[in-house]
Amino acid sequence: MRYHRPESFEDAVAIAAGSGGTTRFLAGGTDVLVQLRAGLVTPDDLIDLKHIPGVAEIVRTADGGWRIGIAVTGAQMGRHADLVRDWPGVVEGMQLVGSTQVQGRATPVGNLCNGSPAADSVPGLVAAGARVDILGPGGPRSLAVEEVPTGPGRTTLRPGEIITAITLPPRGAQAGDAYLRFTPRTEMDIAVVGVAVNLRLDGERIAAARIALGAVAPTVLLADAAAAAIIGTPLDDAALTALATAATAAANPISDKRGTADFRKEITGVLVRRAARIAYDRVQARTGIQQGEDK
Amino acid sequence: MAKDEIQRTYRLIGTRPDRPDGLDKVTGRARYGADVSAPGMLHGAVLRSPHAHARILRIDASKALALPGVKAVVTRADFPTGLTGEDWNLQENTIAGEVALYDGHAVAAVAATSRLIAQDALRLIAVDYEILPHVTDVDAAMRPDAPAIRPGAADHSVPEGLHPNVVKYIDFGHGDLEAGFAAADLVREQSYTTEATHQGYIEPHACLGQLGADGKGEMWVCTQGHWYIRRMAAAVLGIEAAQLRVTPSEIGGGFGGKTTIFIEPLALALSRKAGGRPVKMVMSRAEVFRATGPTASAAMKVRIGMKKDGTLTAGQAEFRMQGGAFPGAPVSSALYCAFASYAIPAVAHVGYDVLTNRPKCAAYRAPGSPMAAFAVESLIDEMCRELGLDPLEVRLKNAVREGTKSSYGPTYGPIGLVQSLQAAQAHPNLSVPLGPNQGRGVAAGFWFNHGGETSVSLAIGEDGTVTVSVGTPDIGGSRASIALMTAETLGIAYENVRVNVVETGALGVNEPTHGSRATFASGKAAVIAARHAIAEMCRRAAAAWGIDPEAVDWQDGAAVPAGPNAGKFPPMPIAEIAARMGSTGGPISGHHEVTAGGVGASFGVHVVDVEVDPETGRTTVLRYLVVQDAGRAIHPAYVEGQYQGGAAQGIGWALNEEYIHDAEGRLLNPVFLDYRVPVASDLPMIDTVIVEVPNPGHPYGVRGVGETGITPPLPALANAIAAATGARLRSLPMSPPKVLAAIRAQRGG
Amino acid sequence: MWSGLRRVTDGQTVVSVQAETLQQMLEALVAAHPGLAPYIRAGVSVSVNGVIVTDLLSPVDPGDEIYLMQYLKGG
Amino acid sequence: MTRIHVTATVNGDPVEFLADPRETLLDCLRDHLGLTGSKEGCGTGDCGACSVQMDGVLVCSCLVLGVEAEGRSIDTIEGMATGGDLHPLQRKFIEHAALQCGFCTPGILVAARALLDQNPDPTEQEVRYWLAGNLCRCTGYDKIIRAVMDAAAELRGAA
Repeated sequence: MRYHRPESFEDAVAIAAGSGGTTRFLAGGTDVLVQLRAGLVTPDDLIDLKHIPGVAEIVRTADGGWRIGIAVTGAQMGRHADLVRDWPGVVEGMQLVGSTQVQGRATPVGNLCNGSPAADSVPGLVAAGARVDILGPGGPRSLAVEEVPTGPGRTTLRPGEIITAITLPPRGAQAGDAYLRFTPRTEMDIAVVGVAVNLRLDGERIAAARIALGAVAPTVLLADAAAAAIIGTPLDDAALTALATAATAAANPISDKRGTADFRKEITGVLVRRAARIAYDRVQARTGIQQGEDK
Repeated sequence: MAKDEIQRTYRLIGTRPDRPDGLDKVTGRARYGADVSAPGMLHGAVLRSPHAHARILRIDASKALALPGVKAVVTRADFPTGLTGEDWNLQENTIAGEVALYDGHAVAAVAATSRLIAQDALRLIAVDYEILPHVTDVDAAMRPDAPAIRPGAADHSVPEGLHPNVVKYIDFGHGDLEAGFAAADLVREQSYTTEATHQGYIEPHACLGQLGADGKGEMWVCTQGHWYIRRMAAAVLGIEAAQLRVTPSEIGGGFGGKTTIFIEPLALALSRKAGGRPVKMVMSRAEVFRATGPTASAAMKVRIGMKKDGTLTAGQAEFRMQGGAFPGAPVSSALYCAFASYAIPAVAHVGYDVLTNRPKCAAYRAPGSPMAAFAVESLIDEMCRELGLDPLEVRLKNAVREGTKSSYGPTYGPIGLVQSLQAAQAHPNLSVPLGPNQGRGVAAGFWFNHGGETSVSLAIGEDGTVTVSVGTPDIGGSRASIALMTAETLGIAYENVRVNVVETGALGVNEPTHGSRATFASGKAAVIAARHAIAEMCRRAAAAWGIDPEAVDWQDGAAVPAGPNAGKFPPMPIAEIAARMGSTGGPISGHHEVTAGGVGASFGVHVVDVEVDPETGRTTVLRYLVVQDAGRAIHPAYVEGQYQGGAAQGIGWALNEEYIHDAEGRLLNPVFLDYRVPVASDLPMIDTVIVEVPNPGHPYGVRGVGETGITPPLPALANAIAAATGARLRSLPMSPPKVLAAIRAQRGG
Repeated sequence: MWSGLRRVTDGQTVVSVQAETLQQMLEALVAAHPGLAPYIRAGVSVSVNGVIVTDLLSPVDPGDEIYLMQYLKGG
Repeated sequence: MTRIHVTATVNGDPVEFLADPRETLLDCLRDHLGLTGSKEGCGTGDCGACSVQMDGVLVCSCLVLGVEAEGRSIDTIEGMATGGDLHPLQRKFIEHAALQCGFCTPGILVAARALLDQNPDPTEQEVRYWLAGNLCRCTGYDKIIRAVMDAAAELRGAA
């Protein structure tokens, strides 16, 4: 296995193109190294992207959104007060990936490219409408995050293509997001179910919503019907029930060593209600509007 | 030693000094199994069967041997034939013969100049397998259509007509069962199952082995018992035990799983074949889960008769347990423990040890007892609930005491179950109010403890400080407790005693640190060895004073005249005697070798409060109380540590830990990610109460405390979840999906 | 005597033999009921008046309650 | 398999070693630099026994390649005491009997120091969640948490 430390994305692409064997890109490495040790993959060329200028930066974009470098770790995101204020759901999803030690290395880009439907950072990014900038032999292009994974361990990235950054749209007013996952233990488990909810309110009513479900389909699932169920409502009990029904219907889980299909369907409904509540309350807290009755 | 001689207060015993090995462990200097290297060292790696059951047709290692850096490859052909009984089982488990018996069974091993080359070489060994039908579930393994794993392995105890996978059978009991059940107001029978779990020690097995053509060998290994390693490895390799010297490293946890051999004979065989170069072998975590010794899984049927007032009238238990592809499931110890806490006029026990295509089980902390407790303590709780009785009161009413005939036969000496139940009742946790979806569960637990073959030697240094050599590796602080007992007996400072765990060449035979015996047996032998040294020191003083040795006593670390008429001599402290010992006859030491008797059982009672999320089935442990009889706590902090550690393992076993196999019999979760041991954020602080009912069989009243702590958590949590949700779970682990399904079924949802 | 041994002791769970030490007692038991031999060979724990005795040469007194159990070690 | 020359700083000392690209930082610390205080319990980032700080960030050294350490500053358990003086955490672990077998202790001590570096007054839950990636099978965590909070109090007192 040859180890490379390119100083630019162009060099990285060139090395990958010229490899002739299997290649792996290295950001945090918390998935790649585990697969390396288990003998699941031994790349001929391992291309470490962490020495490319700017990859470790979190930058406010001109339109008020965010540009997150591919070597930005969960720990960094958690310490970035402005990013947390705008996108608490995106950050809390990333921070659930592994232990404190893993947080010191793991990156959302790596989490996305690993292609696991249970990746904790991906539902939040999908619900937020995040996009990724890509560079490859065919030049630069951009995709919505939900367009990247195609199934367990597989993505739409073409051979030699690299994700160069993740961009989050401007947060805008009266908006809030949240991520919840179910695991048997309080930490260190892979999500049995993950749910991200991103809301925009108009007063008490939900003006816009995006809901993404993790670990209940071959990829993270954008549940449009579930979102539609709560648009125009003040997220009252009827709306929450409709939300849960729609989300459970959208879920298409398998049974595996971490949970049965029935259990995942049922938990999807439970978590989507709770996550929606949290997102809704976060908007209220941000905009200072106190709800009359206890929700 | 008569009971009344056990003093109430001591100078050192019961205090909490720093443990002697603390500095090395907090600075990273302590050397564990994988921390040692040697000149010319090779690295070993093992090729393991990917199949649960397969005949090995052919092994071709030619490509591997051709890889630069590879120095040796061994297969079963490199091992002697003709072994029988457990020696044959050990050899067969160390490396497969004609048939690979479980996913992970060692088939070949390689030694190379680097770990990476050894790993690469494994991929170049070609093995032709003929896949055979397999079975992993205990009840499936007993059905007529089940594949026979080793026809003819059944021993003399197995009656006719049972499947060849049933290799051991036991039944025992006493009293009139029919009359007992007839006298009961309520008779209930239920079935319970527990899945196999792993000890989960964080240190993977590791050793550095060297064996020359002259048959002389050296081994550095993390183990609970280096004499067992010596005996077993010598038998498997066909060399003489005395020629193999085994040095124990610091051990990174064992809990019974490091009392036997796995990779050790492979390292020695590779070394011999590589011209005597030392070979280091370190298991990966996946190898630890697939190919070491998890405990058995159990299918249990229990029937109990109880009167309206809670009096138990009859108990019947049938345990079916699989301990992997070899005899050895802890069936008899489970059955002995089943009703051991209660005085029941009529009991009957039946047990089956069954073979499956799983790794050879090893001991895991009170082997068998947690499973038995899960079944019996759950059923008693169900019946208390049905009769509206207080579970602690019912246990108190039936609790065994001194003089009670035990369910497994012998009559109890002094024991502390009643005192433990009373201490639990009096604990503040019992009066904490419970909120919605919360419940409290109680359970009792028991373990016999063990004496075992023990050798200790003690030497007085020229400066009067004392060296104690023991053969029981120190996992939970036993060097500190043995130093405390030795210093107390000699009347000297704790800091003046150094306890060393020495290798097999330096001491007589010792059994491993198992059966909660280290502080009990090594401690008892150290005290007797100290007394021998004291007798010799008194003789030296008597000779110096020209009086009869009988007229000399030992007090506060010095020889003193026994009484006024013995003569007016100032005390002769140990330092003074030691300084002159060279010219008064020679070095002074004491030693004691014994198969330790006088073992005192340890009873415990746990109380746990949980909250169950009714929408997800997840159980959160709110409060956990351990009450257990230690006889006498030598170093209370490390007794508490055993209570807390046992409870934590029990909580993991009850809620989330299990071996999960796929349809092909392969282990699906051989990593800590999916083999879910409790993490720091899963647990509350664990409250402890040390009950002290002295064990007359030990000079300071010690009872082993290492194992009882793991037995009550399984039923206590089941009882707490039932109290919180009304749903009774009878199979472990009580993971969220199973708890949620039970809540739904119970509410007709 | 655990009840499972009934099969080899003509149905008795209590057997009386003449012996001064535990070792002699075990030998006498096997002499009286040869079917016991494999069990004894497999290793037994002998409890005398509730305490496991490991030295089979120790004497046996008429009043002793002696109980044979399968050999136990622990984890 | 050509090995790569790596220069780094470990516990304040400059070091050099040759690393195969497949070797982890943990392998290099233990096999090339003789620093065996960091332990391998799992090799997959699930147990924390290999915890070190790299440029001040708490990481699992089994999830970092040796070659990635080029130019970095690594702090391991062996650097926690200054000369003969133990760090308060090391002292409190002995005092509270917050270790039994001791195999997880180096990783937990390094992780706990990283916690106290950024949170001098953690609550019990904050300590428990920070240490969730450091598995211990012997103690049930109780005395470990108490020792960390006691050390934090001492450090605050001294501060």
